[in-house]
Amino acid sequence: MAEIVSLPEAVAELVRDGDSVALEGFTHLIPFAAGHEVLRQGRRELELIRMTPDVLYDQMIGMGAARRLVFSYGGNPGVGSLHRFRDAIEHGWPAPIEIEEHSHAGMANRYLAGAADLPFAVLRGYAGTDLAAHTNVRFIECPYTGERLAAVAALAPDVAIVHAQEADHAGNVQLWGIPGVQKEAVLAATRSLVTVEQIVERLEPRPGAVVIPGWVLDAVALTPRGSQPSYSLGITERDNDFYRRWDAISRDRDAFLAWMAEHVLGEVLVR
Amino acid sequence: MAEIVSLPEAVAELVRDGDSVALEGFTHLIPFAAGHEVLRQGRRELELIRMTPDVLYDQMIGMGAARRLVFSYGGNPGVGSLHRFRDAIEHGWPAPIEIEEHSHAGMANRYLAGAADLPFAVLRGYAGTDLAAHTNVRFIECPYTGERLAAVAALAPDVAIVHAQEADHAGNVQLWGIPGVQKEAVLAATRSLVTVEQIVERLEPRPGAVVIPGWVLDAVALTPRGSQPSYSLGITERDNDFYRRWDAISRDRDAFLAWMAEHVLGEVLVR
Amino acid sequence: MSEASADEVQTIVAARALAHTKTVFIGVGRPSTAAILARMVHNPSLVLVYESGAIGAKPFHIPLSIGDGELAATADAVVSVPEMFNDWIGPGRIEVAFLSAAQIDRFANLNSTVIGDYDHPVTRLPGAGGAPEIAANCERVIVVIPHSRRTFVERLDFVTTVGYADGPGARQRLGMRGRGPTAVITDLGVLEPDPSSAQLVLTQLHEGVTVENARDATGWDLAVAEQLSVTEPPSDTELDALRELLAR
Amino acid sequence: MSEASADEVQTIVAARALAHTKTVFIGVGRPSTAAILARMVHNPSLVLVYESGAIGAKPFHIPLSIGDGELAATADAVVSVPEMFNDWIGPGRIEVAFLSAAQIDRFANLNSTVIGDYDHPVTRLPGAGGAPEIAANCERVIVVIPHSRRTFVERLDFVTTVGYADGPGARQRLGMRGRGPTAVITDLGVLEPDPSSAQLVLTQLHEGVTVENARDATGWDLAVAEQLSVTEPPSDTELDALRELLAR
Repeated sequence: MAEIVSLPEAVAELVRDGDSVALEGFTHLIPFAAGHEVLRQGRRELELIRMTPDVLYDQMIGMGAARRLVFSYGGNPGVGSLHRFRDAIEHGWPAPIEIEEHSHAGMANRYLAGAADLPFAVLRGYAGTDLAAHTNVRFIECPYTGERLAAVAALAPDVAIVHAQEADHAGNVQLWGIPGVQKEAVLAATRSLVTVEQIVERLEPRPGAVVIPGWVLDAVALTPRGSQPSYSLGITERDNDFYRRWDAISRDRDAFLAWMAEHVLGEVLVR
Repeated sequence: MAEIVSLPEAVAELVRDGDSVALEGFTHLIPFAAGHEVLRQGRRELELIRMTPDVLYDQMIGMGAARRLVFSYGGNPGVGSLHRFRDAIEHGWPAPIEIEEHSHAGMANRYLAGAADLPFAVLRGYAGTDLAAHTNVRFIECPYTGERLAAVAALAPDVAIVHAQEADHAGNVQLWGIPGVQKEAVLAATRSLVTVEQIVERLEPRPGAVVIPGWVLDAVALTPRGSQPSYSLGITERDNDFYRRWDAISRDRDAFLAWMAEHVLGEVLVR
Repeated sequence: MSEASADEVQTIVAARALAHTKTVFIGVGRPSTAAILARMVHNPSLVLVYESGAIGAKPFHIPLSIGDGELAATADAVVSVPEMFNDWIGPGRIEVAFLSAAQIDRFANLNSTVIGDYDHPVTRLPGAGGAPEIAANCERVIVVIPHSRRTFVERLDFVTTVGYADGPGARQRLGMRGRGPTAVITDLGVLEPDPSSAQLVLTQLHEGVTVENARDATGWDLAVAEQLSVTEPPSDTELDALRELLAR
Repeated sequence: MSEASADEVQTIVAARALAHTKTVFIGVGRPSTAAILARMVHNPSLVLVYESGAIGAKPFHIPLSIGDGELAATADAVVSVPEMFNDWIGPGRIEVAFLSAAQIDRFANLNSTVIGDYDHPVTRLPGAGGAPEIAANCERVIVVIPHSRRTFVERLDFVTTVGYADGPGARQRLGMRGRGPTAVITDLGVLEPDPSSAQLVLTQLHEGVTVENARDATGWDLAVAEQLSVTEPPSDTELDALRELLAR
C-alpha cells in the first residue's frame, strides 16, 4: 500500500547505491524533481533505465551517478545532442559508462514482459541491424509458423519512479495525457515511487486517464511542478526554452557543474 | 476508412458463409443486433470465436449457423448452462459442432498476438491441466531463463463485430465502461464492423473511453439498443431478467425455435 | 431472527476468511456475495477484483454477471481483459482468489469443463474461463463449493484447474507462482491441505454437522484433523448484513 | 515573396509526397513540418501518428518534441508506447513513415547510432529510437535528409535501420512487412530505389541544382535516371503556408 511521504523520505527509503532505477515519462511527466533528489542524496553506481534519456539523465550521468545506462534514444528532443551523455560515452567523463541500447519497440516490450512477470517478450524487430550484435537480444522460432522473431529479456528495475498529476489519500494515482510506459515501468519494478502535482480528496475520472491503484505502489510524494521542465498536462507547461538553453549549459563541463551546483544540489543546502 | 452503412448492408458486405467471425464484448456491449442480422441473412458454416459465448452464441449455435466454436467460457453468467450450446456439444443438435477451447488468459493473448500481427503469444498458463491435451497450445523455452511457457497461436478472424456507444461521421468509434477485448478483436481481424448506439457530431472525450480510429474499420452501422439484453453503459441497462428467462426459453428445442422465429427471424419478414 | 441456513453459514465463513486480506479475485455467485459481505462486516478496505477488468469495485448490489455496470462504475480502475490477465493475475498481484467448480478431488484440483468423456460428454460445463491461470498465479486460492458426492469425487472427469496436482512439489514443477488452495469452504465445514501430503483434511465443521455427514458427502476416504474445530456460529451482525445484502 | 530556400523546397517536396497518403508516422524536425504542411495545403484528412502515442494529432504549431501537449490534446486517440509499437507500427497499419538519419548508404540503410567505432565512438548519436521497427513494418518509408558527403556515405558506420540491406530480396529474407524506402528527399533532389538493384538512383533535381552538385554531395558513385525530372517550383500557396507555419 502506498505511503504518502515527503520526496526526500521516499528517495531515502527506496533508492540505494547500485540499484537499477527506471525514471520514466515519454517526453511528458518526466520525474525531474525525484531525479534531482536522487542526486542530492548522493546515490552512485546506478543502472539507469529509460527509453528516452533526455535532459534529466544527461544531468544524472554528468554528475557521475550512473555506472550503466539502458536506453533506446538519447537525444534532447527537437534540439540535438545530449552533451553529458556523449561526453560520458565518448570520453568517459566524469566516469566511464556501460551502455545497453535497444530500439523503442524492444524497450517497450521489455517493460511489458516485466509488468507481466514473464521472462521475455516477442516482437518482430532488430532484424538486419547492427544493434542485434551490440545488445542483449535473442531470436526464437514461432512454434506454429517457424518464423524467426526477436525475444527481448524482461526489464525488472529495482525501483521505478514516475510522475503523475494527482493521487488521493489512499495513494491511488491518476495521470492523463501521453501515458508513455509509466504504468508498465511501475508494475515491472520491485519498488515504486510516484511523485504527484497534487493530493486530492477524490480522483475525478478523466478522459484518457491511467489509474494506478495505491496498493501496487510503495510511496507517493507530493511534488508540485515535479516534472519541470517537462510538463504535467493540464497543470504545467513544457518549458521548451529550457530544453533549448540546456544545449549551451551542458556543452561545457564546468558550466554544467556550476549550473547543477546552483540549481540542483544547492537546494539541499537551504533545506 | 469506415463507411457508415445500415446494419443489413454491413453484414451482407462483410460476413460470408464459412467465415471465422468474432463477436466480442465481455458481458458489456455484446453485439446482439449484429449477430441476429447474421442469422437473418442465413449465414452458415461459421467459425464462431468469442471468449464468453453467452446467450448470443447460444442463439447462433441453436440456429445451426456454426460449424466450429472457439471459446473459453460457455455459460449464462450468473444463471447457469447455455442449453443450446450444451445440446450441440452433447447431442449434435441441430448439427454437430467442433470446439476449440482455451482459458481466458489464453484467448486474451491470442487476440493480443492477432492485434500485433505476431504469430503467437507467450503466457504462464495451461500447465498441469487436461486442457493442454485437448486444445491448440504449445510450450516453448525462454531463451534467457530456460523456463517452459505456453505459446498460443494468434487469432486472426475474418471478421470482428463489436458494439460501441458512439461514432462520429468519419467512423471514429468511442466506447466506455468495461472494455473487454473488443479493440484487440477489431485489430486482429481482417474485416471489422462496429455497431453503435448513436452517431454524434464530435466524440467528446470521456473517462475510461477506448477510441478506435475509423481508418482501421470497414463499417460502422447505427444500431440503437444493439447490445440488448446486454448493455451499453450510460445508454442502456443490462436486462438481467431476460438472461434469467433465457434459461427456460432455451431448455426446449421447440420453444427455442419458436422464440427465435418470433423475436429474431420474424423481424426480417416485416422489413 | 431465524437460524442460519447451511448456505448462509458457508457464505459467512467465506466472508470471514477475507477479514485480513488486501485483495480478492472473485467471480459471480456465492464467492461474490461472500466478498461483498466481507467488505460490509469485516474489512471495508478489501479490494475486489473481477475478471471483467474492474479493480477495486464497490458493488452495493450482488452483481448477476461479472460485467454488471455497477462494477465498472464503482471501480478504482477498469482495465481490458488482456491487461487483467497479463498484468494483474499472471504476476500474482492478487492475494486471494475465490473459485468454485463442478468437481473437486482430494488434491483440490477442480473440474469445470465436462462430466463424462471430453469428446462424448454426459454434461458439458461452461469451461475454464479464467480459473487455470487465476489458481496458478494468485497468492492463494480459497475454494467455495457445495459438499456432496457429486462434487467431491475420487477422480475428476477433467482437470480444468490445478490445485496440488498429484501431490507435494507438483505446483513448483509446473512453474506456478501461487501457493495453491489453502482452504475449501463448504456448506458442511472447512477442509485444508495437509502440508506433507497436499491432500485435503477436514479441519472444521459447521455447528450441527457431524464427521459422518462430511464423510458421507465426500467421494473419497476423507481424512479428519486431530483438532477438529467447530465453526463459530454466525453473529447477528453477520446474518443481518447477509440477509440485507441478499434483499437489496 | 522571396525565393524559396533549398530547405524550404525540401520541406515542400516532402509535403507533396503525402498528398494522397492516408496515414503518416513522423518524428520531430523537418518531417513533422512537412506533414503539417501537407495537412494545410494538400491533404487535410491526413492522419499524423507520433511515436509518443498520438494518433490523428492536428497540431497548429510545429511541435518541439514528439510529446508536446498539443499533440495529445488534438489527437483522435492517444495510446501507450507499448501499444503504439505492438498494435499500430508492428502490424503495418501506418502507410508512410518519414525518417531521417545522420548517414544513409546506397541501399537506403540508415545510421543514427554512432560515427566511428561503436565501442570508441568519434560521435555518439542518439540511437535507434523507433526507427528500426518503423522502417521494417510501415507500408513504405520516405527518408528526408540533408544531401552531403557527410550523410551520403559509401559505408555506414553502423546499420541502425534497414532500407534494402544488401540488395533485392533482403527485406523479405529478414521478415520485414513493409516495402522499404520508396523515396529519399533531400535539399538537392529526390532519389528512388532502382527496382532491380534496390540501389538509390537520382530521379529528380530541385530547380537550379545540377547533376554535378548532387554527385559532389554523394559519397558513392551516384546513378542518375535516364528521365531526370525537375522539381515543380514551390507555389505561392505552398511557400506562404510553410512560412506562416514556421512563424506560428
